Amino acid sequence: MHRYHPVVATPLTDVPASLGADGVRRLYRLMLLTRLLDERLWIVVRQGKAHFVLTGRGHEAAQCASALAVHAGSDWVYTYYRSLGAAIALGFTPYEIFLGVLGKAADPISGARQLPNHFSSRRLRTPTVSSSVATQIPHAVGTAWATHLRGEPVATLCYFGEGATSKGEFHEALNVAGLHRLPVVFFCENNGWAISVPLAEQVAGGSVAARAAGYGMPGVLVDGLDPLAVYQATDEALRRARRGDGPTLIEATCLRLTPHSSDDSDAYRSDDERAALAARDPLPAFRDRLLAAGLIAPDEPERWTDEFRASLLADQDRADALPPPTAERARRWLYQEPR
Amino acid sequence: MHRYHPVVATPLTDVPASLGADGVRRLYRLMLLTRLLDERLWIVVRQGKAHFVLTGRGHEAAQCASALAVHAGSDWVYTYYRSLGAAIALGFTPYEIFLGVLGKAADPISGARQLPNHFSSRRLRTPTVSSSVATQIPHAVGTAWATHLRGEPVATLCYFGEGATSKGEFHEALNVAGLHRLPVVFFCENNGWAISVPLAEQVAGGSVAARAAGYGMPGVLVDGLDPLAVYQATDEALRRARRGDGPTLIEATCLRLTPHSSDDSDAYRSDDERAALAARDPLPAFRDRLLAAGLIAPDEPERWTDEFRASLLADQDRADALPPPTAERARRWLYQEPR
Amino acid sequence: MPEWTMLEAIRETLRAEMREDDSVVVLGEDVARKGGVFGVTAGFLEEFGPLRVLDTPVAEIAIAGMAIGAAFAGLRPVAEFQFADYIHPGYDQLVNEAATIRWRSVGEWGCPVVFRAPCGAGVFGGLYHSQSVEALFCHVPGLKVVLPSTPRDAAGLLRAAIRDDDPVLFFEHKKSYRRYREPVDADPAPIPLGAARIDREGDTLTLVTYGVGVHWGREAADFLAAEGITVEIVDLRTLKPLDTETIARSVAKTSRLAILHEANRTLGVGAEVAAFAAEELFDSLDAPIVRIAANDCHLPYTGEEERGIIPQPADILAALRRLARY
Amino acid sequence: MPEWTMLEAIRETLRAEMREDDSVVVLGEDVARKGGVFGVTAGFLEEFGPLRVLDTPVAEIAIAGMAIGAAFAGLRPVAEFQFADYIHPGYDQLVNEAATIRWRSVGEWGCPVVFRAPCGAGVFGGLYHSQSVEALFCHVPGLKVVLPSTPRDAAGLLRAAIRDDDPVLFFEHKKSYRRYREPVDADPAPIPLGAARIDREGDTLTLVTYGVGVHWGREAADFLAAEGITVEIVDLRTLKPLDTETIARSVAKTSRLAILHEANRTLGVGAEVAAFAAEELFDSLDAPIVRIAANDCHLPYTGEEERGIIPQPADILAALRRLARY
Ligand SMILES: Cc1ncc(C[n+]2csc(CCOP(=O)(O)OP(=O)(O)O)c2C)c(N)n1
Ligand SMILES: Cc1ncc(C[n+]2csc(CCOP(=O)(O)OP(=O)(O)O)c2C)c(N)n1
Ligand SMILES: [Mg+2]
Ligand SMILES: [Mg+2]
Repeated sequence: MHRYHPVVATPLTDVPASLGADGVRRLYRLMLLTRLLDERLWIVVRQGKAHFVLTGRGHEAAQCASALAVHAGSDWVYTYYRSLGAAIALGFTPYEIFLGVLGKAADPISGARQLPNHFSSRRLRTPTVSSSVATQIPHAVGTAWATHLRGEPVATLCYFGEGATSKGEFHEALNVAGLHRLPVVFFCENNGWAISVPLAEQVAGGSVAARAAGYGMPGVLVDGLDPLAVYQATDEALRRARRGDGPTLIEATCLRLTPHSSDDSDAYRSDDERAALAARDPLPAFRDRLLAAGLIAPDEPERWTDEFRASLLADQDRADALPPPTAERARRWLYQEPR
Repeated sequence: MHRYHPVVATPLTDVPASLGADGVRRLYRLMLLTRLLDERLWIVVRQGKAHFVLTGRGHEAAQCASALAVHAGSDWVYTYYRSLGAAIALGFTPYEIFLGVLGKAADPISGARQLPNHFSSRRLRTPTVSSSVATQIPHAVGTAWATHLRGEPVATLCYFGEGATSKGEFHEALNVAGLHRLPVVFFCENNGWAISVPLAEQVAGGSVAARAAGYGMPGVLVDGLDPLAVYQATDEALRRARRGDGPTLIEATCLRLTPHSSDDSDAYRSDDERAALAARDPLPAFRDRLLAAGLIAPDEPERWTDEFRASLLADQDRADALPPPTAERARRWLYQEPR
Repeated sequence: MPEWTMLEAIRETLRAEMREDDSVVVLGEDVARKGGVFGVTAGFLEEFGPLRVLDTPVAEIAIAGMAIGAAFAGLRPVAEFQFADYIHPGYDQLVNEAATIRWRSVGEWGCPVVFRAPCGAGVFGGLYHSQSVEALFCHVPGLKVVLPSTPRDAAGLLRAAIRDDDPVLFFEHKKSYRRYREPVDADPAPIPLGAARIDREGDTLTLVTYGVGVHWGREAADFLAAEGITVEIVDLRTLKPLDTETIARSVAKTSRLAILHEANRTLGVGAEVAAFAAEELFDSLDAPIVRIAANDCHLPYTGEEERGIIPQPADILAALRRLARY
Repeated sequence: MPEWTMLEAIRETLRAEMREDDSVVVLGEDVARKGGVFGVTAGFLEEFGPLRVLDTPVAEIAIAGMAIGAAFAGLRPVAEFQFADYIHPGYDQLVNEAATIRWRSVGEWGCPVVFRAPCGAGVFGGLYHSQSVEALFCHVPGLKVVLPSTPRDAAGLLRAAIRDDDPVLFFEHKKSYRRYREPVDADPAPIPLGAARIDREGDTLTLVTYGVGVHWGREAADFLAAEGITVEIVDLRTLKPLDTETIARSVAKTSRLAILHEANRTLGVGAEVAAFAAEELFDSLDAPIVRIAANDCHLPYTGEEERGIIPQPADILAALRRLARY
């Protein structure tokens, strides 16, 4: 029986070899870009230019770092609606995301049919996901079955929140993955809340990672605010999967620094609670570690911020100039179309 | 975190006080009656007098002993289609069971609407169960919620097979029970097979009881061929539940000594496998223990067998004389009827 | 009499039932702390406590299954699916369990549960916050299906649903929640399930509809009145059982039948209404039956594309005019 | 040409597809070691190995969901639900996932999965081994629904379903499995999904039906022929999309329409056929449409009580006679 084990924070002197100093800088830049995009998207909604947004503020470390461990385009990835940082790290562009948020026909993800940020890309082997919580978990296991059957040395990474672990889908899928030692990594972003329901009323026993033992697979608890620890845990799990050593369940503790979505009041959390979360924001923490270690120059964070802000505004404008879908398009692709 | 712990076989010198020597004799008689009824039902099908039967041969120890720990009529019990022994121990009569198997209108369980042995009795607080595997597990949790809410000192006992643990229902239900420490005992009869699928392809990790830890509740592994160990484990768990100390998951290892049902060929198991199971039959083993301990007299097993056989034949004949339901009855009780 | 929106009428009726009867309880995702995503149960946690207002995990099988099990033990649960789109994971508990309990126990057990779910489109919700799923339950014996259109009806129907001894699916169109206020009896008489209501009288044609369709129908009828076409609107209110008598009476008068709903056309509730009429009212019909319904498609995030699927005012007018002039 | 029962035709066609195309795989409960509870996949484990013929745990969400995920990765899974009655736990994966994948990804992803399930009554199976659930999927855009009645059709339709790029629900009536043998091409031409078949020609009336209803219809037609009533039987074969053209052509000829199915009447497939006819064929109809279907009820263990629900030969004859003489 496997016991779950926590991953200890990685000191910066010990940067994972497969990441390297350049990788660490890249990781920070991805997190920063994600954060700035996230903030921009909420502004867009507040300005009435979009109906809805849901982002991963406070999840950037967990999302960007884990996605960097993916062999993008070779490994398979199932995201969920909160996976903005993973998407950016995998290779979705802010421009593409604006197209969805602004409801443009040219949105390559869903043609603005889905709510924003329901990622999908054939090129990135990121199959389309729905809003129905946890439905992608059995999909991931099916994909892992397919690649295993064909003997391909690739892994499938599947993201979801801790609320999703309460669903039957989670259980049925992990059981099959455990039974057949399928090459899949389950990555739970535990932000302590499923809309208004806190962890204590969501996960009996209190630990997602501990559930792994019951499925005969390793469970890993990792500090989802520490990008390097997340990278290491995910990298190891993906390697295990790729070399045929079976599935892993990773639980990364994150913060939800925004309301659940732009439709949510967040009234069930107090200002004090929110302030306490903000104080633990993974972004400045990582920046300061990198500055202290001399991995980024003192002026870089601000310079990058300005650059990203400018490019995001340009992306937004470029996207905004495009037309929405037409009523005539509505029934296209209900079924396969003649090719 | 709770670890699951195996219950060790109870020596006969150490009969559980709440059972007592009389209780032990009664337990054996219930197991014997169940077995003889079981055998009779298969004959009835073979003779073409009934269409279908599914029984619990090899589960008698687990079923009768656990059900004896129930405060029948006060505790709530959810059975499943294999629960013949539990039903007999709770107070269903062979006559009632013949009425269902023979498809008689007077069948008090379902008016012969359900397949046989889908137990239901308001008097015995045994709600009707369906054939859809595991659906009763969330029901049991809902019932425990209701009794908890009303502050009643009663427990809910819920039976199911190890195949049922693969269903989302199992997971969603245990999670809620663990979260709210509801007064419910989950009793899994692990006979190693779900129709043709063996445990090794059903339960990742190999242990049902070990899953309990993930839900923050005690998991108990008990030898389901040892009636006294089963009684003790169930009695303890029900007492915990009744006094408000939360849920328990019990896994009792059983044998499936018959095909899955009268519709199953059992061709996926070899004669050798079947012979090995038959050699572990809990019934003669318990009889011999009781004889050795002097708790039953040498002539009693045979005498009881003859008595039961005779009464079962009489029950069968009495049931067989009654009419089937009529076509006119078909749509009654689809909805509440005027009272 | 208070003036309530439909949302308020539902909230206050539910609250009144919980005050009156201890066995009425509420469970679902975010129903307690948050008071539901639409605020239907706002304030309930404070008044009735966390055991009678249960925030569940994200687990629709458990929501439906626990409600059923609690009903076995004598409660009258009102279970909420956060959106009708998320009822599907609980489908087995509704179809194989709730619907069959009384019948399979020859009347010994029942399932007095109300399963509530906000439904319907027009809110930029995409394909998982827009669905109309009511027809998926009307084929299933043992269930009842309700979908009110007005604050008053919502109050009376919810009261009846909670007091009903059988499982009732109670759908609430999100676009009806705050459409308007009207005076509602704070102690409303239960409206019998299975009774349609003539929303307005007319002679030219019968428009059978429900939910948001009633409001669309009213707008169309206002328009057509000026053209001398008077539309009799039948608000079904209950979709199962269907009030075929009221439909028959209206068609006997008008000889023309149109059916309108937001849900998809194919095997939508309109199919059953049309089939009933084609069987039983054939001789009264002077014109082909007309179904006005969604164009058999999922629903998108953008309003532009959604208009290609859901019946638009102009479509409704054109269809009704054609029917009137047939 | 081999003579096959419908069960054999399904088995051999599935086997042939697996031989021809490595990406065709099978998963479900008891499909490997046992070869399925009806033996549809008997011998497959030995031929194709445990990875292409996967015995799953008792887990319908996983069965449906894994099939979808495997299809994302390029397989063409044939997923088995052991009985149609046990499809409901997987309903969300079918309705919210399989049905929406192509549309929600504007064509980038597809879901080429066949979901097989034995269905139907008459086998003393009680309410959980008797259901006809096909109508519950016909309201859902993005799905296709097939229900063959003959060995030959089963072969050609299954082949088309496996080769189809979209999700197909493929129901197999248990009472058709071994009803009779007929010569079946071992390399059958795919039968296009959405094409009905005139099972027999007639002039008096059109009987639209499918599955076991075709056999009931044939018996009734034989009987009525002696009375000078000739019945044109339209075997729908595919229930979604519906072949309305074939229906229209037949009704244009006969002017009388009856619909027959074992499934429950209310919002059964017959409702859609009737509604279509009442809208589009109104002027050709000389008589009310007649639906012959189950009496909106669950199905019991005993044959006696079942007869009170499912259309009996006498009921069918009486209804068709009435229609012929209207
Ligand atoms: C099946 C289903 N039920 C309910 C919902 C409504 N809903 C959307 S997000 C959410 C909470 C999910 O929480 P979690 O999995 O922790 O993810 P987080 O949003 O916190 O990242 C709920 C209940 C849904 N989308 N799908
Ligand atoms: C939801 C559902 N899926 C499939 C079936 C078919 N089925 C009946 S019994 C069974 C195996 C159950 O095995 P287990 O839970 O171990 O119980 P056992 O029969 O071994 O006591 C299956 C798959 C069913 N009844 N319900
Ligand atoms: Mg969360
Ligand atoms: Mg078993």
